[in-house]
Amino acid sequence: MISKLPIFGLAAVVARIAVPTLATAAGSLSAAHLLGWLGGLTAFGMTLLAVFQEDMKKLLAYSSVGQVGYVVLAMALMTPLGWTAALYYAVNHFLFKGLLFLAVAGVIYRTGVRTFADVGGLIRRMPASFIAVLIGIIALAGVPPLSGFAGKWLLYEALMDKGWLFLTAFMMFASVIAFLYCFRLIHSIFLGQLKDEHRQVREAPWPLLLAELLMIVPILVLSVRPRVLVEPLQHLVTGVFGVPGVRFASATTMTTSFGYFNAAAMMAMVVVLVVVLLVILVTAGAKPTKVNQLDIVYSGELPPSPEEVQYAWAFYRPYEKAFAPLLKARVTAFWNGVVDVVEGIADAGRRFYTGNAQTYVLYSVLFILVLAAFGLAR
Amino acid sequence: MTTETSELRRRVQLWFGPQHPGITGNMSVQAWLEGDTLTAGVTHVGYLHRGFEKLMERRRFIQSFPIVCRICVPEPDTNEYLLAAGLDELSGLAAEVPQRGRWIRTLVLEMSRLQMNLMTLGGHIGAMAMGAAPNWLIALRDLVLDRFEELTGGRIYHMFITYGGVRRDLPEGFAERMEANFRTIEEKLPLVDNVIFDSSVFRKRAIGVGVVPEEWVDEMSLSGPIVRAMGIPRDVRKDFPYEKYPELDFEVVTTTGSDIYARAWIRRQEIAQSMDLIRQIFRKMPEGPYCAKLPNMLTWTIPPGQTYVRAEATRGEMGYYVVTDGSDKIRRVHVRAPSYVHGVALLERMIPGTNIADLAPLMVSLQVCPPEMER
Amino acid sequence: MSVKHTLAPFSAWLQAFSKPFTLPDRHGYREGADRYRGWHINDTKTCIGCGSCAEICQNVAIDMVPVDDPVTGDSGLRPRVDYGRCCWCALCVDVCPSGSLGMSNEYIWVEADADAFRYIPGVDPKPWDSAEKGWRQEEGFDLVDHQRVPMPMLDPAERTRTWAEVVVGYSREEARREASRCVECGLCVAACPAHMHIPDYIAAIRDGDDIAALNIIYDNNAMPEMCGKVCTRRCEGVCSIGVQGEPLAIRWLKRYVTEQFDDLSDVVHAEVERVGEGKKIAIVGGGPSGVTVAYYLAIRGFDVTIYEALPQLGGATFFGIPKYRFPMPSLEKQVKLLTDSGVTIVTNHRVEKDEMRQLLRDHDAVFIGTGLMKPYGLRAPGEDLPGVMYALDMLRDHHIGKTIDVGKKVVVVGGGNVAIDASRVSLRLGAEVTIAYRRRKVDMPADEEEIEDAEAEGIKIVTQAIPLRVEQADGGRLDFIWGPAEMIQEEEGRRPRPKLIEGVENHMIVDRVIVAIGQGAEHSWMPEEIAEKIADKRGWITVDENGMTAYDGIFAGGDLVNSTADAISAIADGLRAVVGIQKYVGVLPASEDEGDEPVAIAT
Amino acid sequence: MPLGVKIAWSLVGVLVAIAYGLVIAGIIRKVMARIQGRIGPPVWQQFIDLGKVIFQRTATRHGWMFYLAPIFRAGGGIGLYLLVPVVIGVPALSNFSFDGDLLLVMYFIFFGSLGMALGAADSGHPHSPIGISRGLSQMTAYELPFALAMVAMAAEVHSFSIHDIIMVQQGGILHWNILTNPLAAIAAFIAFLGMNMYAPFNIVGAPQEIPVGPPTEYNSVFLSLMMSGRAILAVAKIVLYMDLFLGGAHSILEAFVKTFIIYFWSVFVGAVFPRFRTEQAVRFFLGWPTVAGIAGVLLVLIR
Repeated sequence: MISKLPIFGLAAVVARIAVPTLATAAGSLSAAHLLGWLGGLTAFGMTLLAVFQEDMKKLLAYSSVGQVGYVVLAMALMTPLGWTAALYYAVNHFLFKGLLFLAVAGVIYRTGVRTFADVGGLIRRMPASFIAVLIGIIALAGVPPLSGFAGKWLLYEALMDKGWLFLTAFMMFASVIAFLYCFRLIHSIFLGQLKDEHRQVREAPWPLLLAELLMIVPILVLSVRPRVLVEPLQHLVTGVFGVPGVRFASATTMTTSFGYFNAAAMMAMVVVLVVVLLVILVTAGAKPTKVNQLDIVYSGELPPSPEEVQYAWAFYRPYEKAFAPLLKARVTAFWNGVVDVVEGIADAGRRFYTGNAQTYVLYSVLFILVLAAFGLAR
Repeated sequence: MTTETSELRRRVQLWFGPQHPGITGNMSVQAWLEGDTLTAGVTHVGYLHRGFEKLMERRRFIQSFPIVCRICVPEPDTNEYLLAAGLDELSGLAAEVPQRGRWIRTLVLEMSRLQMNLMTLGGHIGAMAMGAAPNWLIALRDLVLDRFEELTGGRIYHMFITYGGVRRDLPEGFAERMEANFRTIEEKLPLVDNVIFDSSVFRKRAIGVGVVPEEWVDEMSLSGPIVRAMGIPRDVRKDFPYEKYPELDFEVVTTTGSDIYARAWIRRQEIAQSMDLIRQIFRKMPEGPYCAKLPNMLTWTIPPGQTYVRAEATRGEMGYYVVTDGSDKIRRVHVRAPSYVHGVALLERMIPGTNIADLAPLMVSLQVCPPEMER
Repeated sequence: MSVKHTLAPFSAWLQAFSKPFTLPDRHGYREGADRYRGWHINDTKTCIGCGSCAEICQNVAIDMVPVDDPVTGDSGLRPRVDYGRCCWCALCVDVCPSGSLGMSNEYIWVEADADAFRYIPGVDPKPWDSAEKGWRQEEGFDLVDHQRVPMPMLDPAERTRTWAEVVVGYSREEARREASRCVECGLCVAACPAHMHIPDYIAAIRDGDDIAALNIIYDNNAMPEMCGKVCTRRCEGVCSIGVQGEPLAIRWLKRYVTEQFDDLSDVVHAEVERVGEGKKIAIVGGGPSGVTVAYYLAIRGFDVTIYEALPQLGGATFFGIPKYRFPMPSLEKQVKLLTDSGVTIVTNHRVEKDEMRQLLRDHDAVFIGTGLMKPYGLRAPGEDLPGVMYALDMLRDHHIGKTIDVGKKVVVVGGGNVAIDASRVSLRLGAEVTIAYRRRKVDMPADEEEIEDAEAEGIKIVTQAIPLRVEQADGGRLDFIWGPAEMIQEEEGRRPRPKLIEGVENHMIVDRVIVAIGQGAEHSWMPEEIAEKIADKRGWITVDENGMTAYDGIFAGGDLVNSTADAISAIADGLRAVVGIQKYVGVLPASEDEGDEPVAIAT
Repeated sequence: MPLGVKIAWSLVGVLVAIAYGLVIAGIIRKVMARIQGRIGPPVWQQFIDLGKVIFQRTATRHGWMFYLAPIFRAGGGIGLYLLVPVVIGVPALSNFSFDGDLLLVMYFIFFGSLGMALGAADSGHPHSPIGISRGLSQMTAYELPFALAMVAMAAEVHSFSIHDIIMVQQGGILHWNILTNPLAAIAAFIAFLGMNMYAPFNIVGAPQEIPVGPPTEYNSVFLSLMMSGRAILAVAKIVLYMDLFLGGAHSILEAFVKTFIIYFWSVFVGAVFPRFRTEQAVRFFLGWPTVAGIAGVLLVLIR
């Protein structure tokens, strides 16, 4: 949660300082484009790295960095639609990533492990956490009908609107890669085989669940009516650019110069379909018998233990192999360069990042104060 | 909080077989998967163990022939021939086997090699989910099976070669019908070449995959196409000629690479070779009786003795060690089956590091015939 | 990834425009190949139920089961195939001695009931019963040996000059080779009147154990050497190998075994309980049945006495069979075993009426085996003429040493073994012999081999010749007049009857006419009260299942009782009487259920 | 058009689409059989199979998530179909396409896949996650050329609306996107091979390796729903391609012909190649199909 604060900081900084300078500079391709590609590459690279993590917290961490990449990219667009997208994305990301961190924290708290291969099948013991993570990853992946899609939609419309075609396709690619780790997150923790030592694990503590609920409710509200958030953001953006990025064709349909999207209709369709099909499934045909979790079609042999039939380690090894040239050989030099720069910056930054959350809050407060001072000064 | 993940949890245990479309018969491979790579594999046999060798000790000589063909279902004739050759040698009947009988035996052996190679060649690409070529090759194999049906009365279990010769003479017009089949096969084979050896996907999947190192050849007593794919011209038909092979004109097919592609290539060449040999056989076969005068099957006894006979199956060197004790039953038979070496020892050694997707093509290219392993 | 390797595979689509390899549903069943090994078929008419198919089946898929309408002369069993076990190897077809079993080229059969897949081919009707194609036996591949080991014989030219035995006999190696042809079906056991354990002794011969073989033979035959030489061998008639090839030389094998030992007493060791100690049995007539009863009762401890009218035991086998077939030493060897077993033999002693009554009083039981001694007449004018003689009389006289003059030319009327024997004896006495027989050669009751031998020795056979009359001719010779006959099939299933073609007369000038038409019983020695009770008008004696006549304590057997008039039937009668007598005197339980094998004599 | 009528029409459309999908699959089975030298099953074999699985007497299930796979699979397919206009100018067959643009359609494809993955993974069978790992890997890979092609399309018309993309292609075959921007079309149609999961990109279900991938544990009525879902998903995808590249359809017949040709394309390739390994498939899509897509976008930029 705290990690999202800088985004607002960035937004504020860019709004106050950069826009006037960058936007006015004619042919400001260089700076904005550079920032855009930097954001895009961050989104892609970090997402890819998240896919190969064996540790759930690391996965979420990489994911977060990747998501920030989108926001940075959207910011760099310097258009009203782009800024709407960036801010919507930031808020939305705050919600689902917070939800995911809370839920995963609950799992780690109860099981004491945070490697994917060490858990599994927890849906039977922690269904509430599972639903939280499920909602979280659907939102994160941007799959309709949850709120994440609106963010992606806004981003792509903004990118196209700006004419950054390659970045659009590249971001589509990157966001699909996100599915990989999303699935892994939910599968390796909650689905598949429950380990023997976790048979007695209890549901996450209720304060945690309550906090998750506090995140879930806004996500669901946003899913049905993204307007709730988009409209205030429009005001903000209009404040900066003078024109709104998104218009509302009806109460629920958002339109841009490129496309349209009716979130409520979307949600209604999905809900109706799922309900109807569930009814069909339950009523038609023979009544299914529930079988033991280890009672699987196993080539005619007996599954030895939950451990040995849970596919969790090195989940995307073929994908890793496919990207091996990218991850290692060819662009090592480039990435080394990037790493050097980033590390340089990070080293500088590390003096401030003490690792103490309260310090960060202090920084934030200070930052806002400075910002306010800046604003007052104008 | 544990940070180390145990070996047990890193890997997944998968069973290929006994009920698995990727297994080449009634066996299973218990494999451990990490990511997409198999780290270890153990073969399990015994799913069709009928104790062929033991069964033979309880049967009269002639009664063993319906049994041995089951030792390798797709290629039964090598087994029939080897048992017949062993008994011929021990009983002294070998001198009485008529020339035509020997030619027909050679014909049957070569037809059997032909049809087995047709099937296995299709298996190479079938294990990679290309449906057309295996279907064609199975259809072409069926043409050979049609001839087998005509000659022996059965398509799969021929039970045709016995001691003393063979059970029937060639039917009228057999060679012509075989030639017509060969023309069909030769007409279709270029198509097969196109989709197998000229297929970019097959080349990507097969070249450099499943390489058997040359050092293993003598260490593990490998034989057959596996060895010939390394460039070693090892072939029982040439090295220890039997029946009418010395009178036939052929060269041992070899290539280099020792990978799945090379072994498929060897089989493709041996298909052509078999057809050539069968044509030669038809040209050279004399008229005459096809079977020696057989003793009464119920009372025949063979004097004590032991012998080792061998023949080239499509999988490699196949051998029978036959012992008789003067009674009307075999004392002991030991079957030296190439699949045992290739399908158990070699396969287990090759599994670590193999991609899960390559296991089925690898097994096909090693040509594992499970009943041979458990006789 | 070159362009070629990307595009070349698309040529596969060419196949889509060619004819498919598979056949459409509507094509129906694809016919199996001409030699296809499909469902079994069986010609139950030629099948003899030998069970060789069941024997060779390595899956034990074939059972021999009884069927409702067995043909006489076979086992009454037919193979039932269980397709749950069958592996379609067709070895059963290849081995089938009768060649009746085959496989159709039908291979598809759908049935919900699994039990339907166990059926009796040929008996349970199936659609493919009449299939033309399928796996059949083929010449050139035989799993059984159809060729008999040839029996060395004297040269025909040499035979006629001597009384030496025509058949030389097998050597040990030959016998073993011949014995190894046996498929051990056991049809012969059923066919043999005495139910000898034929496959067992053949197996013993094959294994080289002649002593065991002899002992098995002595289980139920007290005159094996005689049988080994002159038996009518019904066993060989039913021998399964004989259907398509030459039957196993069962008789010669038996002969081989008995010939190996000079003194049977050293070898034959019947291990039976001597239950009959103290019981006295009298036997009237020393023929095969009498000898059988005597031997098997003697080894059980009975006190047995044989009364024989002729100077030697053996009955018809002694006086009726020429010495070139059954030499005296062979007979003597068997008689010696009898003596060694403790039988009292009284020869040259004809039992008369009073003595018979006395015998009945003195003994626990009396066995009558006097045989048929009265020859049938020619039943044609001129049969009283001098020079017309009866074969039986002639043979007997010849054997007991009387000189017989048969002249230069002889006609023998009849077609049985006696006729052949008389012919061959006449031939050896220096005559030119013709046989006149009413029916065709195939109808002749004599052994085929005998006929062949006779013909080889130069005897002429005139068939379909009905004697009309015999007239006196010049020079003391006789004119044998006969008419040709045509064969008329009067009733389906019976053998055709000869019908005289009127108006044609053939003449044959001969020195002697030997009549060998048959013989009947003669009971003049028997007390009337017994004869009336046990014999019918024609002299036949009827016995019950124990061999006992209507007169309490009198058992009978041999030609008197059965109509087959051969030695082995007489032996079988004797064996039956052995059991019957033991039951009668109370040393065996009378119930039938006790012995499931009534002829289990020695074992 | 009142909402009720629209829903009724959509329902009819869905049923027809499922039937059409099954018929296409049946025809393809027949065609595949012919290329393999077989006569093949009858065209209606898919209906027989569907009926068979529905009426299977025994059915087993695992956890409650297990139910979701067929539902998401079928829901994803139906939803996708509902978002794509089938015939131009016929509101009844435009379904709900005015409620979302191409982006929504694109993301809705994932809805079914991801949902099915989640449900299948609950079965606890190792083949499911392995297959899903393969499937998702491949999905990301073909997404890149596909995205490039779509971006090119949208940039051309300056709209993500499928209707706009169709309308710009009216007026003859030369206006079809497949001819106006062949490079993007190549990228998209190669991506289609991956999307349709025929060889050489059928690594998900690979019977020789992980029979039969994600749906290993599914049976009976679950499987029937999955089969229907797969059928309608295929139809929806080819309708989308028709709209994007072949100028949409003016009549139902035209729609049938065009969609069948598009579907047949994947079979045309699929019948003659074996299967790639996962990493090979991923690398393949990131190779020259991507280059073609980039070129397609460049083409738009240049114009």
